[in-house]
Amino acid sequence: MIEMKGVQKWYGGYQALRNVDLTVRRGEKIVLCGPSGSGKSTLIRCINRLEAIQQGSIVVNGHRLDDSIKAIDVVRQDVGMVFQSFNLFPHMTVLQNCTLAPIRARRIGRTEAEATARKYLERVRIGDQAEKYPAQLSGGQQQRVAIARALCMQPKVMLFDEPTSALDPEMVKEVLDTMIGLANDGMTMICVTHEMGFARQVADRVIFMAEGQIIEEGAPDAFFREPQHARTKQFLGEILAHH
Amino acid sequence: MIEMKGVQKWYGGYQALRNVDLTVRRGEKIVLCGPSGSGKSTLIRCINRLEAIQQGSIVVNGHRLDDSIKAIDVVRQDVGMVFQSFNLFPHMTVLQNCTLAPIRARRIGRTEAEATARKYLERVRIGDQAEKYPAQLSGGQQQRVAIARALCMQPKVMLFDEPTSALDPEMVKEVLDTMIGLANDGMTMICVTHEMGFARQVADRVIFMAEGQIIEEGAPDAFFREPQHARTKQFLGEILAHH
Amino acid sequence: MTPHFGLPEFGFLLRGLQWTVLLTLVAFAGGCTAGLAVALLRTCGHRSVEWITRIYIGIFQGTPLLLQLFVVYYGLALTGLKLDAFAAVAIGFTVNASAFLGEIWRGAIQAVPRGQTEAAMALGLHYSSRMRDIVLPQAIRISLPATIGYLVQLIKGTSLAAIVGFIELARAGQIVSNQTFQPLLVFGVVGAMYFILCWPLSWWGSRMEARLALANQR
Amino acid sequence: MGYTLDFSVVWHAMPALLWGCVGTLGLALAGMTLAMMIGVAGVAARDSKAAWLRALVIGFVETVRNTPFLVQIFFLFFALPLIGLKLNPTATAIIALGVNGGAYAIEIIRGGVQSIHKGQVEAGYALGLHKGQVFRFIVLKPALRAIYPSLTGQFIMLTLTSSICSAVSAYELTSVAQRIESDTFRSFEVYFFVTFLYLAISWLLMLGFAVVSHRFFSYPTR
Amino acid sequence: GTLEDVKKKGVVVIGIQGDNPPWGYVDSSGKQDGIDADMGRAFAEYLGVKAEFVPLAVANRIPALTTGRVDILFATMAMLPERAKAVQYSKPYVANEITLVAAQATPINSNADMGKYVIGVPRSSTQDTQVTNSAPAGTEIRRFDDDAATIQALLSGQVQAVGANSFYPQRLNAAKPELGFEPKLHFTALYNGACTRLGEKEWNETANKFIDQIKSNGKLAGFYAKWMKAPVPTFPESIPGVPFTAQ
Ligand SMILES: Nc1ncnc2c1ncn2[C@@H]1O[C@H](COP(=O)(O)OP(=O)(O)OP(=O)(O)O)[C@@H](O)[C@H]1O
Ligand SMILES: Nc1ncnc2c1ncn2[C@@H]1O[C@H](COP(=O)(O)OP(=O)(O)OP(=O)(O)O)[C@@H](O)[C@H]1O
Ligand SMILES: [Mg+2]
Ligand SMILES: [Mg+2]
Repeated sequence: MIEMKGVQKWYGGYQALRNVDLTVRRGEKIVLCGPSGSGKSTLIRCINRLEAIQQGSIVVNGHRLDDSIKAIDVVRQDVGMVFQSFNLFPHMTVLQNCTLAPIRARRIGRTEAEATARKYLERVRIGDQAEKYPAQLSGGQQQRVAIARALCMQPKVMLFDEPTSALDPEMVKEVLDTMIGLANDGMTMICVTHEMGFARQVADRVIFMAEGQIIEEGAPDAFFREPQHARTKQFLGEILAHH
Repeated sequence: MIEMKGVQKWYGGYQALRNVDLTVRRGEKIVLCGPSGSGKSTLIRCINRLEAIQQGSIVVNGHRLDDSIKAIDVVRQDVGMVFQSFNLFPHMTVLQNCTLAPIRARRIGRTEAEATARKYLERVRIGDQAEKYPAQLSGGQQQRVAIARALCMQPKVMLFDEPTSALDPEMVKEVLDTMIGLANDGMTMICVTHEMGFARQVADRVIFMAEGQIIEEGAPDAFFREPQHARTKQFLGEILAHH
Repeated sequence: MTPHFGLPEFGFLLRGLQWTVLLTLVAFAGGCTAGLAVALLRTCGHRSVEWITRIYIGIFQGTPLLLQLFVVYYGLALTGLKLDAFAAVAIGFTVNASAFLGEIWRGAIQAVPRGQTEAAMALGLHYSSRMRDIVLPQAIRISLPATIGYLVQLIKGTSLAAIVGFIELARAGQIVSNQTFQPLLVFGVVGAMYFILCWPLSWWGSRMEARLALANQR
Repeated sequence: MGYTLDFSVVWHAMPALLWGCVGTLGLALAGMTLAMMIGVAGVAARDSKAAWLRALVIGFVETVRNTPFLVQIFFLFFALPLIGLKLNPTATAIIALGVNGGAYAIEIIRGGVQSIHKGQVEAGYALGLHKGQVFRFIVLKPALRAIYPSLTGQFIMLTLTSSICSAVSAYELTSVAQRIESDTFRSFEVYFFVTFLYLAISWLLMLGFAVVSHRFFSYPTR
Repeated sequence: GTLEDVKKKGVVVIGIQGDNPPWGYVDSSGKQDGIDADMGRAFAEYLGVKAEFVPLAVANRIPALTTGRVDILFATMAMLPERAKAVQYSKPYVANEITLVAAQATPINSNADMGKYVIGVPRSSTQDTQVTNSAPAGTEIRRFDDDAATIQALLSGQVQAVGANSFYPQRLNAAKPELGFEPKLHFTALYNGACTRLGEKEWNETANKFIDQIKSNGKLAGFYAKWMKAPVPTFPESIPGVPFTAQ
């Protein structure tokens, strides 16, 4: 489904990804964690080409990502993304947020697009808010709209970049539940998060990054029980310390 | 040390504090928790008169807070405050941040003020950053500077308003450790926080607020083990659910 | 020989006012169109294009409108392109306005959070759709107060069209003042007319600004 | 048409034109200084407790912002003598520029003060500082930094606006240019070159502003 | 364009002053009027075309002609040698006297006295040239955009005397009769001619023929009576440095 090989990424003189190899099978759920600045966001942003890479190759669903507009297009339609700060379009209603891309990028008719949108809004249990504007929703509701919006493009993979870290504690649960539902339906997912409960519950693999490299990976149970690397141990110690 | 009696506070037509009574003894450590909008910030902001109250009385260290500039002055010099969003002064170095108030409000000489500042910066383990500007520090470092800045006025009470909630997970610990150190040194503290580990470790009392009222209070062990009120139970359930 | 300031003179000022309004409309329409192009070029991502646009803006913001009109009026005539005064002034104002509006809108486009563009890209939207559906609607909202502020400047700036022979409001005022020898009265009336034209716009602009500021606080 | 460009007239008139630049710069700098004073005083008055003072400032700002500079300077030049205040053209020009720029400065500076996060002010109070100290040590510098681009932009506009002061016979670049033009009838050449001189002046000023900004307002931000 | 273009289009574009009564000004109804306007209309009639007036500021008259924005100037253009290098004058059609005007109470008896006062003139006008040449060095001369501002400056006391043409006293006294404005110094008698572009013979010849015609058929006398309240003076046969005909 996704294959990254020898990926190197620089921001100016700063190397953000160092020789990253990663293969994700169809239906697999990956949780990505690691300290701030370790390159987690950078990694998943490379997958749908929000960032260009300098070396290595990325193949998504059989399409090799290069500089051609066409390849980028195909990949972006296959890959849905949910950001930490939601990034809903504030000047559009929830429904318009969800139908814009299907209409403009997939060239689907409005009626069909709206039907699909309503289906996914129901799915994230927010169907009754379709006519509201993002600013009228709580953080948790906004993030669920963002998930529905990505789903409306019927992607084959979903990327999540700390989808709950901008939320008030009380709202985290509703978003995580939505994501768990999605995982149970068999969606391929890569998820940057520090919600270790979520990782335990749905992840097939947990991957730990530090300084632009993948340091360690494993099934959640093993990963949390007996991390191999000193860096991983230290990180898990800090994350779990005061909970 | 602090005595609030029958405190009522309105924002326009909205009542933010309803008949709040609270006594804090010298050296006591109080943790204040409760849902968003319950009036926690309002309560501690009344203590150093960032907000005026409409009814009731507040006595801090023997000084009754009224509208007189003098009373406000005395109380503000006795009470240090640390905000959620740090509020460091961006155009001053760390050292200047820490010496401004001692020099201008306490009229202490620069040399002495700097010596004190360096002492407290060491104390929060950030002595080597004295010449940097706030923007050059990480969130956790900034918050520790904010703590040092408050300490430089040698206050008798410290107020904390969610000091860790704007921080990345990894930085929470360094700030909490600083606060634990302070608590162990015997500082009187009132702390709004949802870090329950911290509450367990240092609080003498945990106070739960909802809708502008103090609903329940108790020693941390008892409070977490068997909360009395339904509202408290629900709140603790949500807070602790996914940890 | 020396009429007093009466109805006919007032009517004359009103006709000047008409020219002022007309010139403003033409300049604003032209400036908006060209300004949008300038703003898009200024943010297009190609270093060289951005620099050229930046210099263009720098030149027209860095010289007096009065002299720009002179140069357009006389300069274009020298190249054999002999426009009538109206066309020359329209071009002069358009070019000037495009620089100012272009700069205002560049700022607004860049003020739209980067995440908006990224979200649009992640959804597979192309440049034209990203601009039209996502960035510009928000940028226009952000820039509205400044745009209105510039419109007021433009209304006042049209008084400079007098130098190429237009009898717009300010010039009409001078003429009437010269005939009636009541400069204070005449300029008072002229000032009041400008004020009546500009003030509602200014008011609208600052209200919009206050609202946006409020929205940003949240 | 047989019109050939001849820039030699510009060359011969160079000394006069450069003196004109000096005149323009002088008017502009004096006008900016006055504008800045009016701006700061106006901001204080704008938020004063006296309602009449607030209304006065608002009325002043709105009047100036919504009428053309030409009308303002005519008014000053021909009206002030009526109340016995007969200022020479240079003084009139400086006052007109200062009053005009001051009205804009009031709004800009006010915006800057308001842009300071409330938490900054509260942190100041919480540390026991007084209102004046909070303004002086905490608000002022970041506020000036925040508005620096718009304030200097406004000052550049002010410099360009000074070209209109030739209408009351003030000595500045445009009036010099008009004299030369009327002696030589080489309108295009003269105006083209003078436009270039203005460009040089405003770019020079921008450079100066950048240096000042670097000197006084360069603390790191995120 | 050429004379032929003009006839084909049926419109002659005439540069004129817009705010300088009674020479050329726009009246309150927006109509161009004054002696220059009457001249312009008569000229258009002579060509058999319509007249289109372009009101010009003093300083813009010559550029407007040389850059081809207007076909001909009837714009209070005094016939001066230095200007004759830039434009082609016709024969004179109106006389004008340049004086220094001040209030009765202001004692100015000689050129040297000008040094004691602030003198206003319209920038780039004949008055400007005359005052600048006659006043002692160091005299403070203030230059305004046009006659209107110059007259206003004298009335409001910003200057104590102005370089004037024949009509200033009349207009000044209408505004403030109590001050009794009067000519103090006489600089020169000037003649105004129509202006066309240098080297365009056809235009110049046509203008001259037209002026000859209105002089002989009494039309000019009519204009003089209407605007100047005076008979037509005798015009000189030649003015040094100002050729009336194109070479
Ligand atoms: N646009 C950019 N230009 C320059 N450097 C960048 C850019 N984006 C990210 N970086 C740097 O690349 C490194 C990796 O950033 P990235 O955002 O991928 O980290 P992360 O693991 O997602 O951290 P966080 O948990 O804080 O989101 C960081 O050091 C960051 O400063
Ligand atoms: N300046 C103000 N004007 C009007 N209402 C206010 C103001 N400040 C706070 N409030 C209201 O008072 C109530 C209590 O606010 P407060 O900030 O004390 O809550 P809190 O318990 O600190 O919540 P949080 O956990 O979100 O910080 C809220 O409903 C809030 O909307
Ligand atoms: Mg990240
Ligand atoms: Mg709070």
